[in-house]
Amino acid sequence: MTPGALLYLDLLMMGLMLVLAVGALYARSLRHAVILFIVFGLVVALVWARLRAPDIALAEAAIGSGLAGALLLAALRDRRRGAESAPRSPAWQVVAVGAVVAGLVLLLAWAFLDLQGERANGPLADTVRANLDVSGVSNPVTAVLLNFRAYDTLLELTVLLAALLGVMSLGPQRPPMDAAEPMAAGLIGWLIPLLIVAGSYLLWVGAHAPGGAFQAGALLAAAAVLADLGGRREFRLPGQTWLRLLAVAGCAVFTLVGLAALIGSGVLLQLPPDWAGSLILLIELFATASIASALFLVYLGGHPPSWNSREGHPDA
Amino acid sequence: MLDALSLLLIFSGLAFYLAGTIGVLRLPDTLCRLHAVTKADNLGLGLLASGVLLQLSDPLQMLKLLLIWLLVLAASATGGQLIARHALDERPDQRAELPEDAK
Amino acid sequence: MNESMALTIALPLLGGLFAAAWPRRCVSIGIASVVLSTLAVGWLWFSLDAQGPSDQALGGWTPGLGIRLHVDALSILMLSMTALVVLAISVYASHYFTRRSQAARFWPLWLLMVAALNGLFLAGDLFNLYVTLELLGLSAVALTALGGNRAGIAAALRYLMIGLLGSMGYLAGVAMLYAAFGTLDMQQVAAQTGEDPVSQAALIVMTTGLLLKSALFPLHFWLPPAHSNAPAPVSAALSALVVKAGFYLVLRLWTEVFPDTISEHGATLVALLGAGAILWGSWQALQAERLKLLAAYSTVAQLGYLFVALALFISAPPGLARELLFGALVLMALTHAFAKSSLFLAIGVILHRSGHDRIAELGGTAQRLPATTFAIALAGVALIGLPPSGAFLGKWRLLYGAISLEQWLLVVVIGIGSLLAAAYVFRVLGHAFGRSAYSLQAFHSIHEEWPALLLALTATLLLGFGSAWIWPFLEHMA
Amino acid sequence: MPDPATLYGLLGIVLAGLGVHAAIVQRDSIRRLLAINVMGVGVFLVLIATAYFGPDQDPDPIPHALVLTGIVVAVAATALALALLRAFERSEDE
Amino acid sequence: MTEMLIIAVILLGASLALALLGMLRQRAPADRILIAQLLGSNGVGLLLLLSLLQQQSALLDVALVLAVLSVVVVIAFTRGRKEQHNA
Repeated sequence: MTPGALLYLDLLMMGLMLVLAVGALYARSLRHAVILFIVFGLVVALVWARLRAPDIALAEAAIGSGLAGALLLAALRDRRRGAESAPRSPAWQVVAVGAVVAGLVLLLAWAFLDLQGERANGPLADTVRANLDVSGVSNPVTAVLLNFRAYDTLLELTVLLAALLGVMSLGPQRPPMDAAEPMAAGLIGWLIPLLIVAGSYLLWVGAHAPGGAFQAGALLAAAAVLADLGGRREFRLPGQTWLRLLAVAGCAVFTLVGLAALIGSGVLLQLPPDWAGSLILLIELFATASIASALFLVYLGGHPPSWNSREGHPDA
Repeated sequence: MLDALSLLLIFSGLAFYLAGTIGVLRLPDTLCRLHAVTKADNLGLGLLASGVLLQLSDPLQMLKLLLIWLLVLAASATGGQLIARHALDERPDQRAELPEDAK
Repeated sequence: MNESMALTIALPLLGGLFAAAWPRRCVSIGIASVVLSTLAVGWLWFSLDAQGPSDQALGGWTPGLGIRLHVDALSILMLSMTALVVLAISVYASHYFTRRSQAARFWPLWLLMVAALNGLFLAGDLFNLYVTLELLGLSAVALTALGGNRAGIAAALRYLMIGLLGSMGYLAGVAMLYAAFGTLDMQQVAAQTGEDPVSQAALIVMTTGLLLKSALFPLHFWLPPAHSNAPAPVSAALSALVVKAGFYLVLRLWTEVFPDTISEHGATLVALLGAGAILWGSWQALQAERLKLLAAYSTVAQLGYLFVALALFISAPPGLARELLFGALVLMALTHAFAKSSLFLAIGVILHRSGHDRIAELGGTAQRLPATTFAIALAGVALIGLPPSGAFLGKWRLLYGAISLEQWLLVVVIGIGSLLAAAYVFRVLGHAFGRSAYSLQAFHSIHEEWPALLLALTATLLLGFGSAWIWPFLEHMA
Repeated sequence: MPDPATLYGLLGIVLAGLGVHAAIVQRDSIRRLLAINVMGVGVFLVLIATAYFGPDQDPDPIPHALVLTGIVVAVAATALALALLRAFERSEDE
Repeated sequence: MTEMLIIAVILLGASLALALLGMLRQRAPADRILIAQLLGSNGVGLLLLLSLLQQQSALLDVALVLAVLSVVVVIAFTRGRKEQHNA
């Protein structure tokens, strides 16, 4: 067989990515730029699949393209027509910055090519495989995320929470949309349960196959975003105070499990191998709920209208 | 034998995909292009998916494949309508060319 | 040992989570977790004293596969600095954010920011540093915008974009290093870096990203608006602690991860940029019409001193000058943290009591707010680098190093910078001691004025006289 | 025949460069945000390319986990930036 | 079999790229939205073939998610415009 022939597919995808990226960055109309960026994200998801990274392909399609796209489109809707757009920099700046950046790119490319001959052939990949059976799960990416490098993941959830707290402190959320026309509403009506089923499936399968808390959470958030797009924000959801508590709960359960391990073994986040599987499942359950509610609340873009609205600056 | 059948299905699917692409490139206005993409791609995916189905052994995966196809089918029908309406909102001049009941 | 290391991160983190979940009790939760994490830092200090620098492999996995925390003299000094400054600012903030809705927004983000700072000073893993950097950046940005005024939000937005650009640059370097060496652990990477192209390229992009985040001239343009428009307690933390995080990382990378990669030219460039920062920042501070802007530009200048010291330290041959420069660097960083947070808190008191911070209209402040004016004067002593402040010893050693390396240009710049600093500090004091048109009553408030005063006293007296004891500590640990 | 990992890695570097360029040159906040996100994809591509060892060898899972973390961090930062932008534009109306 | 699959993947990729580039020439926003729809169907096909080629059944899940998400994106696009008209 000739796996080398896939090179042509690679070249096609690479050309496509370049064209779409340039379009997303420099298109005249901001709206086109955003659309091209979302399409770029979908193509990137295909590239991740091609590079044998299905976990990331799932996350990219759901988060990088889907939710980020919904966020960007909502931001565009906020802008009044014609409110665009600060002028671009003068031509000499474009060229000068271009020259400096081109220098940096060449430097990195030179370094990257230089190491291709002696590229470390993933020494850690073997270590991961060797430790997989004591990690509590059999999907290596999940093992890295929730056991070997669990501390990173805990902080990552905290980053999401910090962003949520920031968003909620900035003002009231967008008003709900008008109800969708019947056809769109029908489509939304059966997509939501499908997203929920797909999300639960990815959470369940994540222990031994690509998937896991992040992808699952993103799909659940996408279901809530869809309900909002259909003009039904409160669609069978817990209240927003509860959602906020859920967003905190993911980090809290994670931290508490880590601290329990600290008390038990003297090392933060050291999961005993016999328990690791169930502890990871516990963490993932809460993390999924946490990610889903955080992403949805962040999409709404502020605190619920019931909260006290803006207050003055105490300095003033 | 199975391989040959599956390849046959996959390649006939490809033919429809390519036809859709040519339609996108050659057809004059948005509504026609929309039509070309949705119809040709749905058939293309259907054939291609049945080709892939023959290669699978796990019933769960077969079910998943079927689900994917149904999803794309239903979604592109409704999604196509949404986009068409959107296109009409953008360019009302195209509305005049439509038959009376589609307005 | 292990417990205290993990607790310094976990306690503020958990506090932040509880404060977010239970807004009604956020002030008491906040103060309690700040006190507890200060105690954890104290515990860590004692166990470090007993055992020397040490590591903890989180999750029990070997470093490389897992993530390593690392503590040594430098990190414990940074942690202690953070703990004390945070403690003082927290006391101040508990009376600054009086409305419940404001407090409920401040405390969770504030505690998450403290957790990020502590995590950053303890991290021994390159990618983990990226995550802590982002946590620090996002929570700092959200805090900057808390004031809710238009200028503050605009500054926060720019601050966020710059921060993201900087951390992406850093991450690009991490990706290159992983591609080449197959590990993210700092010690394991350090063992393999050299003069090869990958090390050099990674060093350049990581340093550029971090310099952007730590606002080294001419990449400082985002700092003055952000630091001067945030609420006072946030400004204090941004200037005293958050920009230090970027500097600390550059220091770690240059001295520990890339010791053989960094070249004379790179160090010279950074020294020149540092010199530019000293001159430009001090000059702009002298021109400023508002106190907060003055303090922010003064931060630009003070960061210049730190980078000059770092560059000299890198290019100095092993020996006395080198050791002196390292001490100078640490001492200046510590003194600036205390002095600048004190200055911002004091400005916050003035703003609160008189409704403005225009320097030209400060007349009568000394009569009305004697303790606050005294705090500004003490902080000013530290910023200029007069004895007995810690900065005096730091600057003296810096000058000694510059002279022994025959860097005459830098000697001149340090001199001019000090004169400019004296000019802007005395300009403020001159106005503050000026007369007011109407009669005033002296005002005292323990909670409002004392944190600034205590911080200023730490900067001038404690660090000045205590520094004799910091040197051997640094050497003993190194 | 060039190795796909090398090609995709180089593309990642180019994308990161394009992102940096647009982030500096463009003045509109949404465009800057797009630029930073494209830059992120470039860096992620370098990581995933290094994890790829050919069509029939398992890839290195560690960069995959790192990129997953990076994607979540990127979307969190994007959300915060857009909320700041909205608050800024709203303050214009007042 | 493998060779033929590779050829099929490349053909499908080429079709996808051509259609996308063709769409980019069009000015009307609706054409841009059509791109998302197109990526849904072509991308799913590509993923199915890749899952056979690379023996990765997980790519079926990716195909499912891509199919759903491309619909979500189409809805977000079209809903967005409506709002602007009303405003």
